[in-house]
Amino acid sequence: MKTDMQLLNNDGIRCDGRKIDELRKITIKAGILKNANGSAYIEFGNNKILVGVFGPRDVHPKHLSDTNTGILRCRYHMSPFSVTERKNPAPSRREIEISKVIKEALQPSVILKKFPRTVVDVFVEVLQADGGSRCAALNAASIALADAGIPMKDMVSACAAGKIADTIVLDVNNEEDQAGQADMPVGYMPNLDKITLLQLDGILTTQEYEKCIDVAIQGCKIVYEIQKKALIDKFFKCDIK
Amino acid sequence: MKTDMQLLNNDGIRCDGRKIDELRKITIKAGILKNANGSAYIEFGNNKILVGVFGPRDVHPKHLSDTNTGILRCRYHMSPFSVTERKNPAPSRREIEISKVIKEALQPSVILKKFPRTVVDVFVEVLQADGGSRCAALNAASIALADAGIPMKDMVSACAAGKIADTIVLDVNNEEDQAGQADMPVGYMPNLDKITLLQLDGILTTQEYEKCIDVAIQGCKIVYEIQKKALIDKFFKCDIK
Amino acid sequence: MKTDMQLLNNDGIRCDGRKIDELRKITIKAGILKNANGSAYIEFGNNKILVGVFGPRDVHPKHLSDTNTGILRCRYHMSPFSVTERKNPAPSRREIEISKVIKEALQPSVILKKFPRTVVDVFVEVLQADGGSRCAALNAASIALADAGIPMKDMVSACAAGKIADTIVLDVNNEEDQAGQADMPVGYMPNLDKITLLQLDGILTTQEYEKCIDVAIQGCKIVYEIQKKALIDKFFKCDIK
Amino acid sequence: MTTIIDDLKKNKILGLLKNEKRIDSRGFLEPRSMTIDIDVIQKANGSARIELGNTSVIAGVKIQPDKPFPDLGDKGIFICTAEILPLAHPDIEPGPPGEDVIELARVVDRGIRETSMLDLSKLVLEKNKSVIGIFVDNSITNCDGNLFDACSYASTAAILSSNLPTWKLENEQPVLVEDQESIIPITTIPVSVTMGILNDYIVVDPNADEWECMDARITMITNSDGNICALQKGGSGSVTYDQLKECSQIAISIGPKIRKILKQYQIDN
Amino acid sequence: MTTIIDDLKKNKILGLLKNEKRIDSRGFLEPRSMTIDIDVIQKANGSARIELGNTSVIAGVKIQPDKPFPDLGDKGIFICTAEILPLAHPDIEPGPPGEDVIELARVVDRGIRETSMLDLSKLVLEKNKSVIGIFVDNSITNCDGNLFDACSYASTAAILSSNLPTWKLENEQPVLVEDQESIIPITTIPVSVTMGILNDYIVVDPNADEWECMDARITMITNSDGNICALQKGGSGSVTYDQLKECSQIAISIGPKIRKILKQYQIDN
Amino acid sequence: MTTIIDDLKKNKILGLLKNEKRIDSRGFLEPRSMTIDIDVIQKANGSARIELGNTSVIAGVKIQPDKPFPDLGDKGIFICTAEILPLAHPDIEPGPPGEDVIELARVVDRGIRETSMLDLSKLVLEKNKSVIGIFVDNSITNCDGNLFDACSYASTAAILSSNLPTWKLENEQPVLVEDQESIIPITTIPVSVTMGILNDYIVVDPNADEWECMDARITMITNSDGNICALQKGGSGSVTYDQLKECSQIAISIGPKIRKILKQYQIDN
Repeated sequence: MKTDMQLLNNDGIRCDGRKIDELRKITIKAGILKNANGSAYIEFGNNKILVGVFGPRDVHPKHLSDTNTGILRCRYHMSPFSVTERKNPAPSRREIEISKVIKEALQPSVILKKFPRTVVDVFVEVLQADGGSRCAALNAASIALADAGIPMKDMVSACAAGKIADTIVLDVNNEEDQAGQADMPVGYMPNLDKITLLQLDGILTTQEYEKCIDVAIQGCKIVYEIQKKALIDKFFKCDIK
Repeated sequence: MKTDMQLLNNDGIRCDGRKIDELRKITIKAGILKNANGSAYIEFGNNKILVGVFGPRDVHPKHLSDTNTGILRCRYHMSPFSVTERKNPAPSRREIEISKVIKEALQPSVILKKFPRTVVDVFVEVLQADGGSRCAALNAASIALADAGIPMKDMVSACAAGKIADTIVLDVNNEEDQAGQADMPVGYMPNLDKITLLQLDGILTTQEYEKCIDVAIQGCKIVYEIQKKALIDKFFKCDIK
Repeated sequence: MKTDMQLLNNDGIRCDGRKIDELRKITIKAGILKNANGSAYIEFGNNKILVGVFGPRDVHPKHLSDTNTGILRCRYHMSPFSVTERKNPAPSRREIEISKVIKEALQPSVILKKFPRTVVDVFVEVLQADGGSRCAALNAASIALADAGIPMKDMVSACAAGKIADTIVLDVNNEEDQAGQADMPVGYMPNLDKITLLQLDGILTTQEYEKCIDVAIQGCKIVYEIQKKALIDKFFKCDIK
Repeated sequence: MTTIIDDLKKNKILGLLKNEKRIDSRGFLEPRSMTIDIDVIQKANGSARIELGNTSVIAGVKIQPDKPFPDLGDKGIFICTAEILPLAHPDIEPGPPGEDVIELARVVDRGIRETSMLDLSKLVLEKNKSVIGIFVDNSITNCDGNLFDACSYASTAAILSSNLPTWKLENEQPVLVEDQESIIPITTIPVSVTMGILNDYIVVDPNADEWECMDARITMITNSDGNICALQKGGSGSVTYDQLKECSQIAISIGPKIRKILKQYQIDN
Repeated sequence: MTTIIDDLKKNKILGLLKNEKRIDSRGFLEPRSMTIDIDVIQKANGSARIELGNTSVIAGVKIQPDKPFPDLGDKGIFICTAEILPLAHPDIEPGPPGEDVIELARVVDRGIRETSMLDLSKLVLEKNKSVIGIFVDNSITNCDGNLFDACSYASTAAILSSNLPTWKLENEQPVLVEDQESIIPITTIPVSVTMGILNDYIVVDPNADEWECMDARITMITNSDGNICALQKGGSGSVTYDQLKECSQIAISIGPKIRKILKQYQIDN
Repeated sequence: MTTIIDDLKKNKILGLLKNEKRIDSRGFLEPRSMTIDIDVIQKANGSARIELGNTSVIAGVKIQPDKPFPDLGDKGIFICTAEILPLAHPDIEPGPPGEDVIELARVVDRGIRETSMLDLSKLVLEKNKSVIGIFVDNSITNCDGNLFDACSYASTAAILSSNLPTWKLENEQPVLVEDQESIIPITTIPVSVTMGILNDYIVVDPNADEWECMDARITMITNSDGNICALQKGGSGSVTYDQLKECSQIAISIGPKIRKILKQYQIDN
């Protein structure tokens, strides 16, 4: 951790050349896995994440099933080579927590009442991790659910805001997360104007807190446009097949 | 381990000020857990142990159930902060053995024939451990079973005897266990005059062995009076609610 | 590992005194375990291996069972004292792979179609390991299956060939495996003339590869005679009981 | 899986909320009454037992020398765990922690870590080689909702009341110096406030009945300066921007009251 | 779960006992016949195969340098394990040891440890840093009741027949000195005697049939001086003071006979 | 468990083979088309994504200092793993690897190890104390049969395209020397060829449909000299001596074509 790194220069330019309200480069492709019911691949800055969705399908073990509704499960997992120091393949406590947070961020968007006793499984694989991997994963997961034809109320779009050099910025990268002052990932349903994921590490005043949410939501709206394009590209491709 | 510690002085007084046939201070409270069917809290010297009982209730997994009788299960577990060196929360081999020994010490006292296919679960949590924690746990567990209304033939009362400075003493504490010559925990049904738990670590002649059991049984009888008082206190409290 | 060890001297004699086409000493006894449906004990060089077979019997957990046929399971396990450095009792990845390889080497020889929903369990315990323990285990397992009365198309006989000092030799021992150039374990059904196990570690030309298989098969045929004798001894013993 | 009983209870709770009442008669922004006892575990360096309504937790602090984490050789170690004891509730089964408990422990851990409550840079015996580790373990002995705040308060009180032993290095091995205890370096006192959102009503410190039927949960941890330092949304529902603003105002207004209680247990400098 | 067959067998066993007979015709205080072979595993430092009736066990001793336990830096390490191999009985499933096997291993371990059979203080290479570890692993190859005594005798014979290699420290690393074997420091020979209590009858060395229907079990380990050094009651029944006195007399009377057999396998000083 | 659908598909595949056709129209000895991309994971020291038909794998290479294995103090460490991601196929459940995946990883590992592709003796920082470890992890992202060859090619391409960082020892600790990358010491390029045997027909690179109904499987790894270096028979069927001869001829004839493709990704000396 280089504490003398300049995270923001006098011209308001960040360590990776972005402006304070600028997202990293985002590419999303839908429907790229052959065996999954739905899938998506996202590159979000240096994050590279693959998501596969299966279901609605039978639940194993059966006692987990619900006679009133379908259930959602999520596994967020990092490949051993995805981070600087090789990661042990067994799931860490951090991965288990993020799996739960992503599941709960997707739940408000899906309609599983019509599929009692079934499960929809969302499998997230982080092939390369950068700052904001849970937001990137959530964006891809929401696309993969749509690609699988799961009934949805809205897309979930996600983006972090944070605080570096006493300034609120959009989309915190890895260096900014390490050396910065705060990181706040946000998951957002753009049509319903509802927040489904919210976490914060770092210190913010009330004003900064409100601004952070606001900035993140603006970012989510930009992400949403990219998500829509990915879905359109996918279905357009299907038509011309 | 201070091997030069004087465990017994010329006046027959032990390192913690007790006489050779004197118990440590014992406090038992029954019915202190809100969600358990029965419960008890014991302070036995520096041991602080909480026991909760659930059942008779359905067995999971089902293949463990018995169509002829209810079964008893026991988990003896130590909190990480209960001992001098922080304990790993995962159950150790020692904890698994003590769980079994306590279960088998309680079994002769309970009548589960009338509850086929069910289980009674006894959960012991050692919040602070001193010498004799299995005896202390057993005393609290027997109270918790009674508090849960499980049909019983007798109470199980428990106390250790041991050998220090070539003398048989009642209720071995932690220092005496470490530096002494023998430790013999005994579980006893006072009305049936039967022994349900017996272990020994250390070297005893036949005469010492017999004396040790005898001394321990006398201790169990004193403990029994304290157990009875705890149950009476509980039911008296219930009446005035 | 002594790299200066002479694996083959000028007279074609190997480090343990054998000729290049000579097997180590092999002793097999069938039917030596009281509680198993079938069993065998083999000493193959310094390998000492015990095999017990149970079944056909019900499968637990049930979802593993097949309504069309009986299934075969195999566990290859090494006792902690079986190797020079004490082995952790938990199954290693190597043991799991060998379990699978032995199972697949036995499968072509057994006829389980008539026992749908059942399992035949083959438990291999390596009490002392030397080079070629999987071949030795396979020989004993095949005898144990026969001893259990499992219907079989043929015996499986096993033996390794390998390359040391640029020479193809039969039945590689531990020193030759460590310091030699190649080791090829072969499992073989002698009456059907079919190979059921084949692995290779080490470098061989095509000609050496073919010769290796050929030499190993010759070894298997010798082993087969010893296996037959073990079975006959067993059944003869049974008759005179 | 929801049962008819659950549905009835949920309807009752929501009906009451519409009439500005809670099922246990509290005000919406009123935490349950709390009792704290410290030094309940003498073998720990610090300990606290909390009862928050009927939720009860015992936290114990163990302080012992350890190796530093790689790349963090200039910092002591802080680790916080939680276990819901199977005696705490009939639904809890013994075994390794599930995702709920892992989340719980990590949120409590972050509340302490992100507020910088502990000055870990003062817990170094020799840089990159030997540091002091502070382990806070929460044993939950009765579950009645809102384990987040209960564990956070228990952990915080246990830390505040801990003595810090002294070690010196001899031949690179840490050796305890007897009878030389000092004070843990504390920079701020975190306060966790957990709010349940039920049909757009916000209630503080939800009990078990409310917990089961709430749509979402916001846990917000503030420091002594009234700033927000950690936050976690939970539950399968969503929240609005306005609700989040309201939550922060609630957390900031409740913080000082709880902090005043917790501060009583701090060992004097 | 007990079946009708079990009940019938139990009734038969108990009926025989009333007539002073055992199901396999032994006397009440008569252990089954025993065969011992040592040095059956050449790769181990010592080994023994025991057949006690139809119960059979192979114990292997591995001796190798190790780090001492914390706070026990002036003692070598002794660890004893047991595994019931799945080939030993149709009911045994592969997998990590259950509570029965853990208890078994710990009772056998304590019998050797509490008698101070091994003088662990003589197994130190450098205090607090490097000691010799003695690992005794029991592989149970056939189950016919009373694994306690079988594993105890197997472990004891394996230890008595072991050679102790020599290590010297070079640059703080233990290095094996070839061809310098000595004798393990033995102070006494423990003898385990396990008794089953069935309807107030006490029988020595219960076989599997008796094991299944006995009320309680007493395992008592005595040392060469005839003193009692370790003891474990097992089973879901209870015992009386008088039965315990009788058990100790039985264990002390049988001890020397078994000890004499085991002593044959001790390497001469 | 085989279903009627499985039986119909099997009959179809076998019927086609009789007419010298494969279900996906390939020749018997024709591997599926392959695409390789390297450097897909920038945080890895080397990486490759392979698509072999519809089977796809990403392999990443991590190179970092480690302790050597005991008794192998003069060699670096090489470890190869594989995980079938649950997104790769509906039948895959998350959890620790089963016997199929363990076999897969070990066969891929042996293909690289036994060909001596990596000169591990050149990866030693200080004998017996500090060496360089090369970890190759395969994440399988889509399953369509023959994971063996796919993982082998992915691992090989990832290794060939890796840079080797430089470490120096300071106070016995390895310290990374920035911007001093060299080339991994490569001695040969292994090529894995997996053949399915169905009703005595041999087909190269079986796809998932063929994989499910084949009798046996032969994976053969050859080195740059055209020698056979590792081999594994799998599956519940048997093979003949003549088939094994044929398999070796096929593996040796296909080897150079695949090797030529893989060699393109090797960093120049």
